[in-house]
Amino acid sequence: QRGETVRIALIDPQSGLMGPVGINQLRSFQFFAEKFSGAGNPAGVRFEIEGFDNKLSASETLTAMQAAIGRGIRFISQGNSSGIAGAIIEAVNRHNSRNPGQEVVFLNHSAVDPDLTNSRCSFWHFRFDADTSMKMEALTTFIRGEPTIRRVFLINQNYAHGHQVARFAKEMLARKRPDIQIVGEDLHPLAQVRDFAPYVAKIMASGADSVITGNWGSDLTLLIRAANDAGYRGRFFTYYAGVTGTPTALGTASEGRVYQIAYNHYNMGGQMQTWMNEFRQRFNDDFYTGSIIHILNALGVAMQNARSTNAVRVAHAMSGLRFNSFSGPVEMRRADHQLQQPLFLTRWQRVDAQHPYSPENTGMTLALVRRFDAYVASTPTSCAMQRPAAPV
Amino acid sequence: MTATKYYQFRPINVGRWFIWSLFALVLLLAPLVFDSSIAISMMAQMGIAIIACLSFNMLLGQGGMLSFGHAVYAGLGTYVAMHALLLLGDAGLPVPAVALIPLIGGFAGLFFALLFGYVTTKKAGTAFAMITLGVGELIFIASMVFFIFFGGEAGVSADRVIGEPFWGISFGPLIEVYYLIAVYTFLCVALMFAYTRTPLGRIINAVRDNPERVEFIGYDPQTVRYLVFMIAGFFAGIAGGMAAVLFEIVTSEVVGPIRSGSYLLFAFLGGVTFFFGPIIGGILMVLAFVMFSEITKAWMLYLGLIFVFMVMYAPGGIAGLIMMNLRLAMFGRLGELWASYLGLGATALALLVSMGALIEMIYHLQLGTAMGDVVPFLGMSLNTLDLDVWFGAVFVALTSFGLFELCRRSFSQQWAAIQTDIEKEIKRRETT
Amino acid sequence: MEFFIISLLNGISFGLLLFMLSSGLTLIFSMMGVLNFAHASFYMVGAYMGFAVSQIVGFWAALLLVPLLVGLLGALFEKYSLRKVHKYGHVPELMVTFGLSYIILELVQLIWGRIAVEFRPPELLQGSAFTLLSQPDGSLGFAWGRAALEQCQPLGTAICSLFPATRAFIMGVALLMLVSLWLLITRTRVGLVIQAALKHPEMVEALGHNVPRVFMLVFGAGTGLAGLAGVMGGSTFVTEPAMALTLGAIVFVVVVVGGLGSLAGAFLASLLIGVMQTFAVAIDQSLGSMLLAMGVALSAEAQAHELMRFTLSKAAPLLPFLLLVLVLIFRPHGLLGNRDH
Amino acid sequence: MLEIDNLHAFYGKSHILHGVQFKVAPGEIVALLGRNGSGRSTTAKAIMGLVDTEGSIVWKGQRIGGRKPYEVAHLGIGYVPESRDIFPKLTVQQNLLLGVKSGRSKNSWSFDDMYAMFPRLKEREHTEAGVLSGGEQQMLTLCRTLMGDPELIIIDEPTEGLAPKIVEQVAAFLQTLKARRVSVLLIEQKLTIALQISDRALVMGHGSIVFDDTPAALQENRYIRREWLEV
Amino acid sequence: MSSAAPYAIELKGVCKRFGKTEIIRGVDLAVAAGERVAIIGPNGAGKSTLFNLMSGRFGPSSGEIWLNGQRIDGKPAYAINRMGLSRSFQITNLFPKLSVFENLRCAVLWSLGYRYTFLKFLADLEDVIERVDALLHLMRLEKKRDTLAMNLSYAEQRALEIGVTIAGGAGVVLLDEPTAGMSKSETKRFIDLIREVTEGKTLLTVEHDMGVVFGLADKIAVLVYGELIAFDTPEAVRANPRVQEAYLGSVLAAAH
Ligand SMILES: Nc1ncnc2c1ncn2[C@@H]1O[C@H](COP(=O)(O)OP(=O)(O)OP(=O)(O)O)[C@@H](O)[C@H]1O
Ligand SMILES: Nc1ncnc2c1ncn2[C@@H]1O[C@H](COP(=O)(O)OP(=O)(O)OP(=O)(O)O)[C@@H](O)[C@H]1O
Ligand SMILES: CC(C)C[C@H](N)C(=O)O
Ligand SMILES: [Mg+2]
Ligand SMILES: [Mg+2]
Repeated sequence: QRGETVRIALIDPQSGLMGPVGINQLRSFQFFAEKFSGAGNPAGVRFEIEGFDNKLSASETLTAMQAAIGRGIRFISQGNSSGIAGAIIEAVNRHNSRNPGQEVVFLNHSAVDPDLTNSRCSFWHFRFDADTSMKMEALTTFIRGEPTIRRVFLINQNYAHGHQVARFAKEMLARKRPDIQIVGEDLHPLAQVRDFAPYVAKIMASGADSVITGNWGSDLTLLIRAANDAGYRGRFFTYYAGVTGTPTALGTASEGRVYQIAYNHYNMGGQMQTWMNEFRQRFNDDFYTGSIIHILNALGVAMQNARSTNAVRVAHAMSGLRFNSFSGPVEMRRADHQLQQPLFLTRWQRVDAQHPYSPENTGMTLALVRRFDAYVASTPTSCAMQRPAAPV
Repeated sequence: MTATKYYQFRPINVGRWFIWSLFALVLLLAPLVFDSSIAISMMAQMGIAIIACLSFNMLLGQGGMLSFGHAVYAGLGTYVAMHALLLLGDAGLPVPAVALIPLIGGFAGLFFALLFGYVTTKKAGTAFAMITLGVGELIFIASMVFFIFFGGEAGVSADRVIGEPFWGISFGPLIEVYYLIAVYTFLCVALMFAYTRTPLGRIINAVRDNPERVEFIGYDPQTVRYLVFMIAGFFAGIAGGMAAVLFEIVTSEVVGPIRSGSYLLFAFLGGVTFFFGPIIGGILMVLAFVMFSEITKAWMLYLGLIFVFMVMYAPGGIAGLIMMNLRLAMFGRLGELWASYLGLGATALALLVSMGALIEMIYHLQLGTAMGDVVPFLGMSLNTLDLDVWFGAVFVALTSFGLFELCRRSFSQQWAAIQTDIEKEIKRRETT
Repeated sequence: MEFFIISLLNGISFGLLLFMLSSGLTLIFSMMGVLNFAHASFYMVGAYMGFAVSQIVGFWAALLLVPLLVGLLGALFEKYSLRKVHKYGHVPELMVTFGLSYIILELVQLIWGRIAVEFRPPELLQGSAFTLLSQPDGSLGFAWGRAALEQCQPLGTAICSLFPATRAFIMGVALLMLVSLWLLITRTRVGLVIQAALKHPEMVEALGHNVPRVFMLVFGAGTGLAGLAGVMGGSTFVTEPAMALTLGAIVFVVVVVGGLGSLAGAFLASLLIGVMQTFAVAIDQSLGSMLLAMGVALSAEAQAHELMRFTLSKAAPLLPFLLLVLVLIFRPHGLLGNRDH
Repeated sequence: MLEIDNLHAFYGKSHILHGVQFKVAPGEIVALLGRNGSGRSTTAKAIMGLVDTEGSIVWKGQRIGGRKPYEVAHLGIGYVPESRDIFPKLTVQQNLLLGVKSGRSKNSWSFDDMYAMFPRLKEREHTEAGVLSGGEQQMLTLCRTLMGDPELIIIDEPTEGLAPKIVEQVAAFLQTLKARRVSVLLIEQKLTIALQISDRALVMGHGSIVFDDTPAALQENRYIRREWLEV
Repeated sequence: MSSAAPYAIELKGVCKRFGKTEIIRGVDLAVAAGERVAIIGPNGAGKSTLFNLMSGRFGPSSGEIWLNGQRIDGKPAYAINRMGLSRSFQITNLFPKLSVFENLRCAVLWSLGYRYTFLKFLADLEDVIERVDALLHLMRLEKKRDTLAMNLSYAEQRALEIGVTIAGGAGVVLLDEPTAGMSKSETKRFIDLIREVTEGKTLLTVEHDMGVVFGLADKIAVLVYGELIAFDTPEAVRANPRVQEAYLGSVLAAAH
């Protein structure tokens, strides 16, 4: 396999309101494909990334996927929108059963709906992000120790991921902090809302002291901007405060009030820090989708183990694979193909010596509040995976 | 009297048989000529687009009803067909049942046209256009809000293979789906053509031209519009149902305003004044969306420009252009124009290529600088940092534009002269 | 209470933005009979140009310049394209504007990219116009600008709701526009000339009026208004390529609901739709909860059903179109329209 | 005042007028007669610049061929088309208002003059013109053109669809115009009135003028009448 | 209806108001089957309005309209047409983008029972084609069979207008100024044509051309300011001083 070229299709929005996120991820993929190619990975393969714009639409995604497969690409990556990820899983299952010998593998970099590795789990799907339940587990563990939080408002995007955030927030808060009152809950359309002022007015009227939201991209940017404009002073617990555009929207007005729960953060130090600085140098943008590094690491190790770049062999090799990545040793759990990894809770504040990385030149950063080890945030799975026979 | 009738009818019918057989033959043999999976998928999509555009034209071209929400009927047809496909799978029906899915889509389209058409067709003209726009947006937004039926942004997907192959057919392989669609396409086109030759198909023309007078010859224009609307909805639904089988997934854009707009745009490009115009439109639609968009990122810009120029200079669409030249040919005058056409073609090509190069380079600067400075264009490599390339492109564009304009002027004079002659000729024939 | 006021103001300011857009559309429609499908595209051009021009000469100069530029573009389009298809009738006219909307969208993306640009209002407008202080005892206070921090929670006792200055500015400009448009239409003969020319252009010319020039001016004025709305809307909300499409449909709703060609109708409908949509977001009533409140017994299973849990706030985006369909059924000429076009 | 020489006119490609030639003097009523389709209306349109022309049209010493209609109108020629072309959605009064040319201060005709002439219009002053009866519309068009204060008025079939009594009124009205030194080019079907009120009669046939003399001479000339006016 | 043979068309106290202005002020008129009636009156008297009321273009403000013994006021135009009343328009009102043949064919379809069908081919409807061919012949439009209506000359359009009106075989025919805009000689030809095609039908026409009126009508109704001031034979009407004063005028009327 040494010297072979492995082509990965990245199918994500590259236009529209969520375009900035997809474009950032495409650049991240290309950046790290360069870094990890050849000697950069144990298998010695060359990674090549092809971007497809799915306009955040499931059917466009499948059309793009067909095109990619038609061009001989066998590794598909996507992550923006769990709904679409679900559609890909089904399409991949279908394709692989109808076209033996042309199997493709789905590398999910960010779609975090827990169902994808539970009720809808598939052998061909690998998730490198931490799913919603894991993140909420960690987040609520933190909230348990914060007595000032009494009234919580849930605002989320009206689709798979948003539903899950709301669901797990209610479930886990009820379990860990039964005294907390959910004073309001809203689901708004995904990537459609341009004016969040009415929602913010509602949040303020509810008297909430904290907001939990799984929003990302423009849906978070505009929400926080509207909240700042309207003078909202409560805390935000988010999943994606670091994504393109959001740091600027947070600005100094949100200092100390915005939290992010994720599997990475701005000030990881070490090799990661040099990469991030270099990335910013090159693209004038911040690298935040750390799972891309996981993916390339995992592929390299798996291809070496399988001695092949064949998708089926690589899939088998990845299932249950333990490998090292930027946050230490991680494991692709065999039972459901959910990566087990540590999580980090960070808070928005001014940069200082320990927290030097400032996204979008805001002079602010996300500073580590607490690290959760993989086992703390790990959640059980109900996946009953159908495994094809391993090739000989 | 009877003798003339005989002679009038006979040759036309022969021609008609010939055309329809040719059409069937093309549908049958096309996948043998273009046999890549992309090509077959495109041809299947063309069948769908043709039916959708034709059904759209039942409203616009034949009925004078400008609909901004035609995708609703095709799209809801797709959704219902998709749910039906899911049910079929669950119910364990035999494979041939899949062949009926498009029909289910058709009935869904009919049903929704019956439902919404009742209010939309009360009015004609601008009010009609606006209600269809409203209903279209309503359904589009509803499709993003109601999850059970529309499946949210993930859409609804189903497996078209519902069981073991039946006579070797499982509808899994693309080619089998293509032939299913081809059969439907042929039947639907034939039916839609036949419809134009029926009393209702003619009265709707009268309603288009002068709804007021229609009332005074005994017809209720609202009823006429409503009936036609339902028939159009039915065919749109069939197109939608076929899409369900072909794509196995449906998301909300199929009922959205952009899709409705494309039907309008391409039906118009093809030409709404002739029956076959939208067929051309449907084929172009797929070419544009699938192939054009592969070739260039700027395809929407080209499309918009082509469209605007078509409306300005050839409002009859491509079908109109064809028929105009056919008329010339019938009077034996087409030959005179070849030099002009050649001049026009050559200068237009030069203009197109140079403009294309410019647009491509600008697009590249905008979108792809991270991927290097060189744009591949028609086998050339254009370096966006090289000023000479820019200068050359601009120069070629300007000169070819000037030459084109010269050619166009002489052409339009020539054209006008020929038309005058033909008018005279017709007058002469009429009087003799 | 302060929630009600703020929501009302939010609704009105959004409504007034809609009005800025629809007034231009109404102007063009009522005078030229052209349903300008590219109207919202000119709005978008206004926003992007505002973004570009304000980087050179500053926001305030851009606010003056951009409407002129956009109006000029509109006039040029009228002169070189729309005028040529006028003779084919209204459908082709609509079609060219439809085609134009594609071209504009692509050109904008060509120049400014496919993702949103950072078009922020100037310092002066970034603050807040006033603050509503709602005290725990239920009384309501008011302060211009931003209320002192110590009055507000968590330092003080009051919940402070700020009203952004951009929105207040939108309201002011829209009202100004309403008045000047109204003057233009009622105090000049241009309106008459154009309406007459719609029917019999040759006759109007034979009576001594230069019809093409008037058409061009009207189209320019209408698109200029869209450009102005673009600068304001783009800086207040988001400047991105989809802004035309999302607002475009609503603007048509406004114009039709108000009554095609009626300025007053457009004004009324804009406010109605703005306020309606804002309040719908605020209402958490669902079908299920309403039925329960009405004393209908629902099983737990039924209550969990999607339809029963469907809240009005989710229906918010549907409302304008529902309104459109209802109005067209029961009042085909719109709220204040009287003519059958 | 108006001199037309060797005028050719075209509708797109069809050649309608073939070298028309005639003159209209100040304060003169000239009747332009001819069969259906002989090209009389086209002559009127040619003068107004509403069709493509070749040849010379001279108005008060100025060549006006190829000018835009509104320019011709501003030079003082008024036109009442046979198709009436009232503006249906505007009121009677607004229709009249549109007849007034922009940038003119004094006007020899006022609204009241018009209403005095046709009281019926006064009654319908604020009605939408589109619902007027056929005859009322005819009156309106006439008045509308007069509001523009023309020195020459070209009237195409003014009596069509009018009740006999009103026809008399129109005839009388045209004579008042003459009294005010307004020239009239009257295109008519009804020989009786045309010959009664006009100073000169032109007969048109197949796109050219075949007769140009006094009405009395026309009455005499049986050949012309048989060949070019009757069927 | 007590009488054995009801009137072809009968108006009882019909009034029509537009806003505040009353245009038709209580018209009573009864036309027996087979009669030819001309309606004359000054411009704006309400003649066309009367036709509009009878044909269902709008409903009367008060009063009743009966057609062959059935009440029709308030019914939509198409319903009245199906009951056997057909009208032409003062301003030509055709299907401009259809050929002469198609114009007539559309007008024939309903009366031959083909209604909204889309399950039969037009080309197979022998009876329709036969009838249309007969009409073409009747209207002297055979040569223009396949010409689009919008490309016809004015006189031909007027002829087609009448052809479309009578195509459905309605027993009551209303013609609104059928000869307006025609030269004298053409008018003559046209009167003969009308006479021919409405043979045996009830005919109401509105006319200003006294030649036509006296040449065509059995009876003349005079409408002035929305009121019927006379309804009698041509001679009686001509002699009626009120009519002369209100409508005919002096010299010119005599000339006709
Ligand atoms: N818009 C047009 N396009 C083409 N031909 C036309 C047009 N208008 C008129 N014509 C033709 O031009 C010729 C002269 O028409 P014109 O209207 O000048 O006649 P006219 O003497 O006024 O007759 P009428 O009594 O019918 O008004 C006719 O043969 C007519 O068919
Ligand atoms: N829809 C309407 N609204 C208001 N007034 C109307 C309407 N229709 C007709 N009228 C008025 O009714 C009067 C009678 O009109 P009508 O057309 O019946 O006259 P007419 O007798 O046919 O005259 P003419 O011989 O001039 O055609 C006119 O004064 C007209 O203005
Ligand atoms: C990229 C991410 C923000 C995507 C999101 N977490 C989802 O699952 O839909
Ligand atoms: Mg004429
Ligand atoms: Mg009348």
